[in-house]
Amino acid sequence: MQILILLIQIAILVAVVLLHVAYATYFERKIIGHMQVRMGPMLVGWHGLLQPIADGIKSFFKEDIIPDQADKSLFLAAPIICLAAMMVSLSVLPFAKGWALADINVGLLFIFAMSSLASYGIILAGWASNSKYTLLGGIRSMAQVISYEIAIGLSLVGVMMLSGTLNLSQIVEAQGNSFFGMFIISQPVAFFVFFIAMLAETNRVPFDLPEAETELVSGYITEYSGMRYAMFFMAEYIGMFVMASIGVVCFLGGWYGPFAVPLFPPIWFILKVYFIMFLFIWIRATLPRYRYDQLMAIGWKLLIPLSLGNIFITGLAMTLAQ
Amino acid sequence: MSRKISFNCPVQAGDEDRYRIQMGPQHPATHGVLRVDLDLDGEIIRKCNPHVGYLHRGFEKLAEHRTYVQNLVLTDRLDYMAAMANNVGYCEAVEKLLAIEVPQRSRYLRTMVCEMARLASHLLWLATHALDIGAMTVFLYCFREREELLEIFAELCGSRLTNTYTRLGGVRQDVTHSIMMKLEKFVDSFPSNLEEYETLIDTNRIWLKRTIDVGTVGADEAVGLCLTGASLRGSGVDYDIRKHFPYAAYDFMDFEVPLGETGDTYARYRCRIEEMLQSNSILRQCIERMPPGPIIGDDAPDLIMPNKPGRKVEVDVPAQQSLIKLVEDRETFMEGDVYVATEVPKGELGFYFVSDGNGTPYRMHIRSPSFLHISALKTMAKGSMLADLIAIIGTLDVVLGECDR
Amino acid sequence: MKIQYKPKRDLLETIIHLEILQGLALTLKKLFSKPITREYPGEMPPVYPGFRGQHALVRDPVSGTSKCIACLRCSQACPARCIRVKYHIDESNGSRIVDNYEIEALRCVYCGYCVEVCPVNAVTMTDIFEYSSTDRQSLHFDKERLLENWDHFTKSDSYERQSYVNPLWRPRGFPKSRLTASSRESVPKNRKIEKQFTGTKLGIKKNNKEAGGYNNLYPTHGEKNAH
Amino acid sequence: MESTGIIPRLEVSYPDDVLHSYQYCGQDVVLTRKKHILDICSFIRDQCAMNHLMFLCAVDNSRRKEAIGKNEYERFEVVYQFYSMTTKHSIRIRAQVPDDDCSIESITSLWPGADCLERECFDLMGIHFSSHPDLRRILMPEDWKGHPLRKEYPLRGIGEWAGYETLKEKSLELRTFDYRSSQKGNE
Repeated sequence: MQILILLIQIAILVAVVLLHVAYATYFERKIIGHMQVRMGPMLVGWHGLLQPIADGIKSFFKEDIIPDQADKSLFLAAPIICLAAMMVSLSVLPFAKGWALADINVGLLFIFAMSSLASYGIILAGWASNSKYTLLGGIRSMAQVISYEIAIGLSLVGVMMLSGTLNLSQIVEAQGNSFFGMFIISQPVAFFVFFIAMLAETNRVPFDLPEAETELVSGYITEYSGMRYAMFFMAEYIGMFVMASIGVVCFLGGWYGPFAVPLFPPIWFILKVYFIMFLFIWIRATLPRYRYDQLMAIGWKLLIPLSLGNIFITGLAMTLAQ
Repeated sequence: MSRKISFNCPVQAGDEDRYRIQMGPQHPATHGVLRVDLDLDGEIIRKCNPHVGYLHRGFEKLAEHRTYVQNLVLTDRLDYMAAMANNVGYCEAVEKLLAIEVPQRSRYLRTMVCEMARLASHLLWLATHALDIGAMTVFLYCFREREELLEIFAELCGSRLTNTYTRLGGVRQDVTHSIMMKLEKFVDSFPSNLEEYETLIDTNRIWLKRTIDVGTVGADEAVGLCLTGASLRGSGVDYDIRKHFPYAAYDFMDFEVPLGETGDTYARYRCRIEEMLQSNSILRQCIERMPPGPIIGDDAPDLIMPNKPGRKVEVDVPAQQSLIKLVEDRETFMEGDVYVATEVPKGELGFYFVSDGNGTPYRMHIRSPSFLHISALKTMAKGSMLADLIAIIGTLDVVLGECDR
Repeated sequence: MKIQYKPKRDLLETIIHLEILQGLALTLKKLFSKPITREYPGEMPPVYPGFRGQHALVRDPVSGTSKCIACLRCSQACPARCIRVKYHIDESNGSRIVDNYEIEALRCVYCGYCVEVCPVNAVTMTDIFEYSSTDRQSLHFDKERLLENWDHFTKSDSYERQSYVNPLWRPRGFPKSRLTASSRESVPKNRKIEKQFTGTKLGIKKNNKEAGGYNNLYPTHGEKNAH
Repeated sequence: MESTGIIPRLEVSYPDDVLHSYQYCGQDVVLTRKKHILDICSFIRDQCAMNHLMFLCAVDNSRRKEAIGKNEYERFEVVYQFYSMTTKHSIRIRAQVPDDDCSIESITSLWPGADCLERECFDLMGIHFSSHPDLRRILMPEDWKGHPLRKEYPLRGIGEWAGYETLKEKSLELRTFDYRSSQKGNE
């Protein structure tokens, strides 16, 4: 019985998240469109509201082209690895008090592990397509993920020190109900580092080098089409969602808000997540793209020292406070 | 991965660890059908070999078989971003060869459309350059402005891109008040719109990092590479044909030539932005000083150009019978050769004509700036990174239609 | 003139990412501005008089067929050589009778020379620009097809029946002496004619708000001589 | 562009090479032999401060009335236009290249930018530039036959490009994947 309930919960979560992905693309297109004084999708449905569904149907029925020279099994597996890893990391997110599928003690570590696993999908996609641009995109992605994984991990060490746990729900509880309890107040540098590394981790502008369409055509997804392309797309948006959720959980006080909403407790959580996702889109509409070596330089020369310094100062402050 | 893959770039001995990429001819950042063969060491370009010719339409050969007026439409298709400027360049050259007088009003009109074309072209350059570097929003903001200019073109001559506006001896249509009102509105609002783009990219740290010290050419090197236009002026060489060989009404215009210093991508970017402001002020002067008078000279040749009798003209069979009747004998053509250069948005567009007294040019050579700029790519891209190559192609502002002719 | 660089950022501005915040502010401001999109199939772009669109052969209201006299000026002036006129000579009076008039729209460069040189205003370019096709044959216009184009064009709103003047027959400001014979006469007498724009009359901001528009775009040479 | 005084200096320095000089439309033109063209160009660049190579092209004189019957004209000529950005003078050199020895020295050592211009001349007119580092076809396909800008080359070409047939075969072969033809197959 418990398993059945869990399965239903999983099904609901997956359905909701997939719907979220569909409409996240819609909102991204609309918001970027209006920021660029155009309209975005307008034709399918009222103001293009059914556009994501149309896109989904289209990519589902599109021909799945496999390049002749590609490594078939890996080529087919790569998007699935990518999507599965991202989906799994959803399970530990606490949407509200007790609203987590698996409230495990190493939640934060689990998410990092999964997001690194997702980058395997990207690397394999780049390699298995057997195309020059995809390989370059895969290599870029690998280097980027490795260097920014360190930065993102180090930036959260301060949070772990303050809350004393890796369990996501307990991190939220440690911040408490008040505005000043949020770790963004006590850890601004860590949040800054986390935010930038988050952009890089999810391959968003200005760090979208693996799929820079003007240099590498589309990077690792150049050879993909149809549903497999859509899977990468979904993985990217779920990745954005997961990263934004970690940001909310670790820095913005999770599901706590100015007042509690009785029937639907995750409302604050979702609002905060969408605020961060709006930031993602907003930044995409504004900034140019970094170069590969500059990206590396920022990761290693700026973010990692900053987060190390932040850990040091946090530790010092905690020792002094005791 | 057991199957052997054959790439059509043979690998030389000692170069086995180089990564070879054929960038283009279908690539989003090569602005058309440029192909660049790259030897990469990691992401650093060791050898860069541009290939052109995918858009070669043989204009020089075609021009030898068509009359001077008919060749005018070919120039629309050279630099299709600024067809007006090409039309003016062609007409200035032919008028010098055939000694045709141009009335003052049409000189002003030519200056006006030239500068509008410059603005349209530079806006497109800024748009694509920014898009190449990743700033997508600038792209669409620039198109907003460019659209206004193209609408004015459409109202002025009935076509947005391939204008065929000038005529030997003048221009084709006069402006109206409504066109000038639109233009004035554009001129008034343009500097503030330009500031918007600058807010987005001009001091942006990412933009600076991507452009400063990228694709640097020194002044002497740039002259040696035959760069012209803003690509040359970014290196600090004061060479603008509008000042050196004034044509149309540039004599009467009051403008300055912006010069860079460093010769990198950022300097060229700044040069073009300043040029846009100068163009804007030229447009304002044109509006204010537009003289009255006829728009086409009295000795301008007719559309059906005179051919000397007895010369066979390649026309279709039914047309041939009546040809002799329509052909008038006119002794305006002289034998000789002339080279006239004009400053189009991309650089120096020159037409070299050899005339042997016929109604058609004996030889027409088009000195297109993009062609020379692409050959400079080889030198400029060496040692930079793959992403820089995109920025360099963008900053050279090449149009393949002009390059391949 | 040396180019002007913007001043360098100081340390504080670097730390708070001032220029990036400015850019973000601009895009946020634009988020609430009115889009400039023209939703094309629903909303047509403006087509100005003199637009060089699809060709048409003018249907003569008297004879019901083309006015073409097969002088072949158009096929000579055509830079793309896409016009073919087939005709035979009527033995009785020596006049030419047009058998077929073909324009290959795929080769055409839309320069409008054929319209300009036509001495009887027989061929014209219409405002219609939506005529793409999936096969070549349907863009190879013959005489019947061109006459149909004319019928289609005259049904559209932009057409003025009284004179069917396409301004390319009579380019604005073109000297009268250089126009072909029938183009000189094709503008009706009651048409308002706009004064030539000159910069010395700097009244364009206030006085001519209502000027412009379709009716008064064609100054004639005679009008211009009044200056 | 007034007279620059360069022509007399050229005539003094290279008396054997300068054939003829004239002015047309205010532009100075010098006809030279091709033998010492590199020296002449470096003289113009270094001694006369003409640093800008405006253009370089080749002309086929075979049907030119002016050229026929005058022995100072050869079949081809390579035209150089130089300009001095400092003194604002320009000069045009027309180096005569005979039909039987269709080659001339390259000036890429003086102007690296002349590289692609010379390649273009080679491609379209068939003039061989000796000591050019990388003389290949540039605008036409590598395996193209003939030089299109020569006067005897017909406007419509002398046949299809060599790779056309294989390309056509390939496209016909790939047509089976076409949406429409697969529809037709189903009917």
